[in-house]
Amino acid sequence: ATLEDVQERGNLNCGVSTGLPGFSAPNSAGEWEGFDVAVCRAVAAAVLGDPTAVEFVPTTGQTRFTALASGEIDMLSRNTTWTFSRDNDLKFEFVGVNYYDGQGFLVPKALGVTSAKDLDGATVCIQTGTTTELNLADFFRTNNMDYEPVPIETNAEAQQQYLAGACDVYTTDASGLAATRATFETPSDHVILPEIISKEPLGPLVRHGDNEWGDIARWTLNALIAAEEYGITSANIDELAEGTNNPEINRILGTEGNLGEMIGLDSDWAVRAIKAGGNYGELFERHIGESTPIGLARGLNAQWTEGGLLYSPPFR
Amino acid sequence: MTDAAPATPLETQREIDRSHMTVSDEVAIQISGMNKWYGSFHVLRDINLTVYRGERIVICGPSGSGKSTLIRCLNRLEEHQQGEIVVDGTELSNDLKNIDKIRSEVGMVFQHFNLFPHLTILENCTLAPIWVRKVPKKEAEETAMHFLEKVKIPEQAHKYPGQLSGGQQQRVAIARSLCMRPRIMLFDEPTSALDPEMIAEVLDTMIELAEEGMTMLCVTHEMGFARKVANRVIFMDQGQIVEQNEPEEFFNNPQSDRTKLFLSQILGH
Amino acid sequence: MTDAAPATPLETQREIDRSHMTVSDEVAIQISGMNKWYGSFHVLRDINLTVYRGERIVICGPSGSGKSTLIRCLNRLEEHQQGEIVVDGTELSNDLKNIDKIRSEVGMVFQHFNLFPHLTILENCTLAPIWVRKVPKKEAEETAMHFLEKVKIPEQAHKYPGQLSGGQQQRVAIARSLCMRPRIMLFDEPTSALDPEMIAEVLDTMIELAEEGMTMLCVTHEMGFARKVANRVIFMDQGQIVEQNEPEEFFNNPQSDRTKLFLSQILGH
Amino acid sequence: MSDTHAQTVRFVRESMLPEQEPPLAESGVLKWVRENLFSGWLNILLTVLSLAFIWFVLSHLLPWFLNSVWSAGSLSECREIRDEVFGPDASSACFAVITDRWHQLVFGFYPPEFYWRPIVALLLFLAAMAPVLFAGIPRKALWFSAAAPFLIYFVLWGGTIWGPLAVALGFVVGYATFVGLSRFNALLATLGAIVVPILYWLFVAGPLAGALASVLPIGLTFVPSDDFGGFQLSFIIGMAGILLSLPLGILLALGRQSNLFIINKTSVAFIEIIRGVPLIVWLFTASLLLNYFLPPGTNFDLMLRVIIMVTLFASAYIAEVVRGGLAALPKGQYEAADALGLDYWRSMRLIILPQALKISIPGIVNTFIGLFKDTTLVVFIGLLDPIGLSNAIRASTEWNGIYWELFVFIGLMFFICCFSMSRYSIYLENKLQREHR
Amino acid sequence: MSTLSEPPKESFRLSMLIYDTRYRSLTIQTVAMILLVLMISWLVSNTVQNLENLGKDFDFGFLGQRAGYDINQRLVEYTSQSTHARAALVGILNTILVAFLGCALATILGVIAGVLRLSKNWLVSRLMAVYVEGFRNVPLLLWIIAIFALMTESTPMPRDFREGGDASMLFGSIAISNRGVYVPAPVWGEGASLLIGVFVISLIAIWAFRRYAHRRQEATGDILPVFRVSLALFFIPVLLTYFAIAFANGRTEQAILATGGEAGLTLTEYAESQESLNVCLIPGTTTALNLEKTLRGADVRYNAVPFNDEGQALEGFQVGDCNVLSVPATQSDPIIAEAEGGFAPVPLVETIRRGNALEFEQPYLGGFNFDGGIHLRNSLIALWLALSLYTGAFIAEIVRGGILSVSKGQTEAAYALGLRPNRTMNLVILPQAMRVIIPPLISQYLNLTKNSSLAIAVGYMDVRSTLGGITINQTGRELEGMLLLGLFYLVLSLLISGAMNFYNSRVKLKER
Ligand SMILES: Nc1ncnc2c1ncn2[C@@H]1O[C@H](COP(=O)(O)OP(=O)(O)OP(=O)(O)O)[C@@H](O)[C@H]1O
Ligand SMILES: Nc1ncnc2c1ncn2[C@@H]1O[C@H](COP(=O)(O)OP(=O)(O)OP(=O)(O)O)[C@@H](O)[C@H]1O
Ligand SMILES: NC(=O)CC[C@H](N)C(=O)O
Ligand SMILES: [Mg+2]
Ligand SMILES: [Mg+2]
Repeated sequence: ATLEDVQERGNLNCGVSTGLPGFSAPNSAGEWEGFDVAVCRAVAAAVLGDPTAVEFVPTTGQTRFTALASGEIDMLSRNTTWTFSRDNDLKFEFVGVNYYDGQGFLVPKALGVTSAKDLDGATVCIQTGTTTELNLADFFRTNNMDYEPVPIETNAEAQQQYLAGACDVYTTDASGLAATRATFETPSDHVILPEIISKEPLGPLVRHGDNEWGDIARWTLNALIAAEEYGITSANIDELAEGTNNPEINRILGTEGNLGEMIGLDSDWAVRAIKAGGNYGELFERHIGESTPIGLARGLNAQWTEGGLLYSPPFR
Repeated sequence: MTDAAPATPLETQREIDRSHMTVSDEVAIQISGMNKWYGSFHVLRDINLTVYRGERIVICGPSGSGKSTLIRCLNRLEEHQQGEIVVDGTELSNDLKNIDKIRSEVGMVFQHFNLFPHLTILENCTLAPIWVRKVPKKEAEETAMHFLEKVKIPEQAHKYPGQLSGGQQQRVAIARSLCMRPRIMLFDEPTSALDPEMIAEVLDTMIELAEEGMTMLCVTHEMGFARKVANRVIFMDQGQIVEQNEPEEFFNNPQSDRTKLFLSQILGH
Repeated sequence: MTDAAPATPLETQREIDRSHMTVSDEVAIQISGMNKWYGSFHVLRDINLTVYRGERIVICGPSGSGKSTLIRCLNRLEEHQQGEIVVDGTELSNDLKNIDKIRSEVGMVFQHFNLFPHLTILENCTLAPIWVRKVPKKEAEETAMHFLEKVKIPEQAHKYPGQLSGGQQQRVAIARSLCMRPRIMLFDEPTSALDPEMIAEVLDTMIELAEEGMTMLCVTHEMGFARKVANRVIFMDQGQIVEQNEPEEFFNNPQSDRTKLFLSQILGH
Repeated sequence: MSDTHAQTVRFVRESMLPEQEPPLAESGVLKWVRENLFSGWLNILLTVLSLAFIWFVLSHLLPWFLNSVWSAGSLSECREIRDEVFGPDASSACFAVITDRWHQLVFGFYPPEFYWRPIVALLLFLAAMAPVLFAGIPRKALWFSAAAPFLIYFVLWGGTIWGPLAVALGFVVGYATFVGLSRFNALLATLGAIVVPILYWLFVAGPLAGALASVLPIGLTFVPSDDFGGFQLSFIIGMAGILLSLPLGILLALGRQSNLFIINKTSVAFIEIIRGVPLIVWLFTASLLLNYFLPPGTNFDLMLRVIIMVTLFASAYIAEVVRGGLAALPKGQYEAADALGLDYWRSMRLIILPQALKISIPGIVNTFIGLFKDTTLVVFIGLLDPIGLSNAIRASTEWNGIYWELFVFIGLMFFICCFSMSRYSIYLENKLQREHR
Repeated sequence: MSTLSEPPKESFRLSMLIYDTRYRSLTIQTVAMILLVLMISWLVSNTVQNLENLGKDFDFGFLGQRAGYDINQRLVEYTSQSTHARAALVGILNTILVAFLGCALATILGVIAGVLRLSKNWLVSRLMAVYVEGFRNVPLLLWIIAIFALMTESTPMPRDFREGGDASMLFGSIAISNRGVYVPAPVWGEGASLLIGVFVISLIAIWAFRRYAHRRQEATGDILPVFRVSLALFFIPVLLTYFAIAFANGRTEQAILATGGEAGLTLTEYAESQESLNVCLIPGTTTALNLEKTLRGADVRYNAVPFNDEGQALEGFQVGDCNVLSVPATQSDPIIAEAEGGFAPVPLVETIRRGNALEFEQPYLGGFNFDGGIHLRNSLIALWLALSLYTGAFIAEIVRGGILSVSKGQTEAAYALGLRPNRTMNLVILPQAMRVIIPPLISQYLNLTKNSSLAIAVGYMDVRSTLGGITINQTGRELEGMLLLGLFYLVLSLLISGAMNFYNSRVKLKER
């Protein structure tokens, strides 16, 4: 089983994007960081006790699924959309959603385009092997418009092609667009069109068939979300882990009950996971939130208590 | 090319010492009813030949008559299809053990020497004793030096074949065979790739061997050599043994017309 | 290599028929004050030579003396820098038309034959007549067969050069030149790449040509040939013509010391 | 001989003429220029065109090169410096990216305190190839070549030394089996030499290494594969490919020469299939499919899988090169070996292969050059070779937008390596030709 | 001579399996076979086991499913509704296209560079040496990326071609932009079949003339100027026909009919008077081409309503599908005359040319991009150029080697026979050099074909990107997909090397 393999190996093989600012990118010291990366680190911390015990495998839109299916990676945390066929035909298990997203279009302001409906005949940069590629085909076909796809392997290349003017439009998940735009020299020269043409719930996934492992990933993610809900932060976690009078918090942090045991880990697995980078909110703020150059608003990704969609099942 | 006997310097050589050149009753090679085909080409036809230990046989005949093939059958470089060859009491069959045994007892010297160019002369000579006979290296080298002295080129031992003249190379080839201490030596036109001068060197060596009583089968057109050394000359044509006789008789009084014609050609220069 | 005249089989050949070998007054080649340099190396120095129609000139001299260069200047395979060469009334200059004209009237036979390996013997012989002389193919083939018969290998006409022996190849090369019906033939050591047997074949062919009165310049060290056929022998050294004379005189009574030395060497075998 | 021409002047030169200088037009610079650049209108045209082309290229490239900035922390800093020094519109290269990141381009993310390890590995590799590449070195050194892969592995990855030792021991076991059994029978020995080590590796090697490591922990700091990158990665993959594919390639070549139907056809099929499909497809196979073919649960890292694939790939090419060498040997060598009573493996090892390999060296070097260049393809399966690293560097905010400087640097490095190797192989070829004359 | 007694007939012993040369090879092969089968079954059983663990099966059914993605360059009909098999076919054709183009250009470059490298011109030969060594010693991938980058970074965007932009089209009809090169597309008009017929006939005539020339040379020895006559035959009849047809039908200009307006309006005025301009036309004809050109020239916005033939177009015009139509004068007068009811077409001031037998559709700036013409995408061009330049460098060495392999003696012998330099080249040097050149040349073709899979670096949609990329990714059928992909390349390679072996055995020099 994957859990044993990981524990025996002593590190977690985690598939991430080849480079999407804020989500996953190596810094100048060669360390991977970002919002998706943080999920991997949390899982590693929960399973192995060491958030750095992760081997990051950069994958492209095209290689990610085979990497996961072939066992090269233990989990994939790479802004991947949860779809029916990926779940059932490709035989993967999405363990949750860490970012609710939708597909958008990025265009230069100079083009004077204000709506995606004006894009008839445009040249569109698109990452191959993604849902966005399929959505794009459907969008233009149903709106009876023509376009010229420029298939591209990675976000970095897409950015370069887009900036060089080899395509008029760049389309991918709106979060990806925002992240990409943030690194431009003059982000204000580019706009993200108002239309969001699809639902893109992005989340980590594992292979079908190993439910224990899937559960660990799922509940690690849930622990991060729940931690935010209950106000557990990396700052106060040590204090809270001493015990509180909120039984839910206690169960999460392992001071009460034996949830850890139930998923085959020890009792303070969630403490480690949360400590690795903080709770969901902290991660969001640090990597992609409004204070970062990427500047994404919480929007749909706010807690359900704040009108968002984040809703962790109860730890009970 | 250089089959003109008078051109070789044998005439001027010292008298041959025939004292050791005795022929025993023991059979060294026994070929009976042997036939061989290349595809559908019948290259050797009904060969019967008995060679006694100590015999020195010269085989001659026109080009393509199967001389080389016959010689090569004797150590199984070629396979025969019919009949039987017994070398030194061992029958040549498909049995690998027998083949190995015979090969290590039959030495062969090729027209083109076939020395191993990447090994020194000494290594050429010690290779087979070390790996086949499993002789200790030191001993093998001593033997090798012994035979190199015999062929009169001990000073070349540490050179590579490429640095030697043709005649010297052929003498090394002979020494290499001798190092396996074979009981029978086969020579396939050992001198025909050489200049006249070098021919003399090699023939001298062969004569010495003959004097020591080695069983020898030699394909050659050096009639001087045949006259001096052989105790039987075999004439082949079209894959058959046409005539065999003692050298004097053979040269002076050939029986078959074919032989007469052949002799007239090669002695006619 | 085979400059040992006695070794060639010319001795035993039939008497040479010199009846046709007349020399006319007409000038075939006129070289005056010719100099040639390779870079700054002065290979040919002040060459003056007149060849009359029907003359058979043998050029000899030590290696590197410029014999080949001289011959090759005559059909402009090499360019000369000073002096004047008139072949068959046409001066050799940079004028392409003159060069073409001269080349189609001067045949050349090379030491290494230089047959075209991708063409059959017949095609080798008809190539130039068809493309240069614009002879109909059929006629060209007839001529070719005629000359192939003359050099005694008509049966090889449909083989490829690679399938022929050296002597046969050289004879094809001669036939190929003859097919252009040249008025002058140049031979550059045509036999020195051959075995003694094959040399005989080729020399026979050349002698036949000479008997028919062809103007020939031949670089060769076959002194037998020179004696029998040539009516002038030219000796070159260091790019200069050192001595020229009738063969008998030349061999028996050389004037210059240089010549004496050279003759003593090549006849000394 | 009455027909001798009347005018035939007997001529004797009494004194030899001195050598003269050639006429003026025939020497010196003038002649060179005339002959090499301006002979004939076509030549003049070509010269003019070439000059125009060279001028065009240089006029674009030279300012860029000459105005280059060598030290800056980011592209924008570079631009500032350019604006200051050369003026805002000057075309200027920003080689500061190289000075800033060269260690990444060369060593990837390998820990800087261990940079000596890849260097030692390279030296080990060179030492191991020496007996193969230089004919002059004693054949005994080949033993070192055989040991080198394990040493190199140990130096590069670190960890306990017992792992590679235990694996290496497998070959010793195989050889021992071969020697032991060949007293009984050569065929049995060959078979044993194949089967026993496999059993050993499957069942004994792992526990053995573990046990030894716990008893005697000798080793270097372990460096995981994903720290490997840059030219170091290209070199490792290329070197491993060549070093490991040599024995396999030789076996395949022998198989292809063999007249045993099944062995021959298997070798041919293997070689043709490998050579018929692009390397990139094989690399994808390595990264996507190799795990399908291995027992469930096996998982070893991508780099190792790539090395395996590249080794198989290179072995097919090496096999063809070696086959050429084998075919070039005269038949007499085989016959002489037979006549001396050497068996197949001995005649191959002692007589045929030493000679055939020597002839094949230029081909092997060329294969290596090709392989080395092809290592850049691993970028497509997510390994960080120089090109992959250049992408990563461009993805960082400091160097976003830089382009040509990285390409120029990478291209130049490859050029230097490949060009010198190809010169060596040409030198070898010429030498071989001279020797074979 | 003494005879030996017959040795006892050997019966079969087990040890003969090993020691008897007859059985030994059988034994070895059986053992090898067993090992091989064991190995293969081990691999297969692992695969089966792994697939089972993943809950996958081995099934090619995915090829029939809807692909769902678009491909920009398609040589056959394909939409996102087509199947994965179709997408694979599109990819295969793209691979073959770039391989073919690459081989052609690489050969040209290689031959030129190889010959020039032997040039006596020092400068040129040095320059070629730099080219050859530069490309041979730097990875192909780097060249592909660099050339692609050069094309996207240093060529103008389509919008730079607009007025005020700083780019302009080459010869007014070729646009080199960072999205690719747009070249005029041929459009066959009336009389095209005649033109093509004439062209075919002149090809036949060239062939016949060459035969005749050959015969005549054999018979009389005369050498006819084959090259010049062929050249003339190739161009002159076609050009004559072209102008003749142009004279016959291109001269007549035809009216533009419009409904709902008054006679005597210009296009612009008419357009202003109408809500929208709907134009009936038959796409792919020169008439439509010229009509659109006129419309664009007048700077009016219009919608094109496509029809299949003139009858339908007329009908559509009559029922009001469109309000503008252009037909030949012979038809337009009756239409106007026979118009009845509310249908009242009038001719506008402008007229259009009906067009020549062959016209070229120029690329023009549309909304975002160029429209019309043929679009050669950057990905194709970059891949094509890089493959050709890289392989060309290798071919140059092969060509140089081939020519050098023909000894100087051959040239000298030919000269000595009086052959001119160009004939010497054709009759003596080239035939020999070709034998040396062709085998390695074909293996270079093979390499180029395989290297075309580097299309991945520039996003060219070859078979690796469609079948081996997106399809695998969307369906998760990596085993099946890679297998098909490998098989495709293998078959292609075997075909090419089969051709090579065939050629080799044909032209081998005969030797003793
Ligand atoms: N491997 C072979 N396959 C087919 N035919 C062969 C083979 N080897 C030799 N032959 C033919 O067998 C015949 C006998 O050849 P062999 O070499 O024994 O002749 P030989 O008497 O040694 O002639 P030579 O004096 O020329 O060496 C020749 O006609 C030859 O063409
Ligand atoms: N292409 C060349 N460039 C420079 N020097 C040359 C060239 N060809 C020949 N030589 C030199 O010119 C001299 C005369 O050469 P040539 O071939 O004419 O001599 P030869 O008399 O024919 O000698 P041999 O008997 O060896 O053929 C020699 O010293 C030779 O080295
Ligand atoms: N752009 C991407 O790399 C991901 C796109 C999209 N979310 C997908 O899963 O297919
Ligand atoms: Mg023979
Ligand atoms: Mg000469």
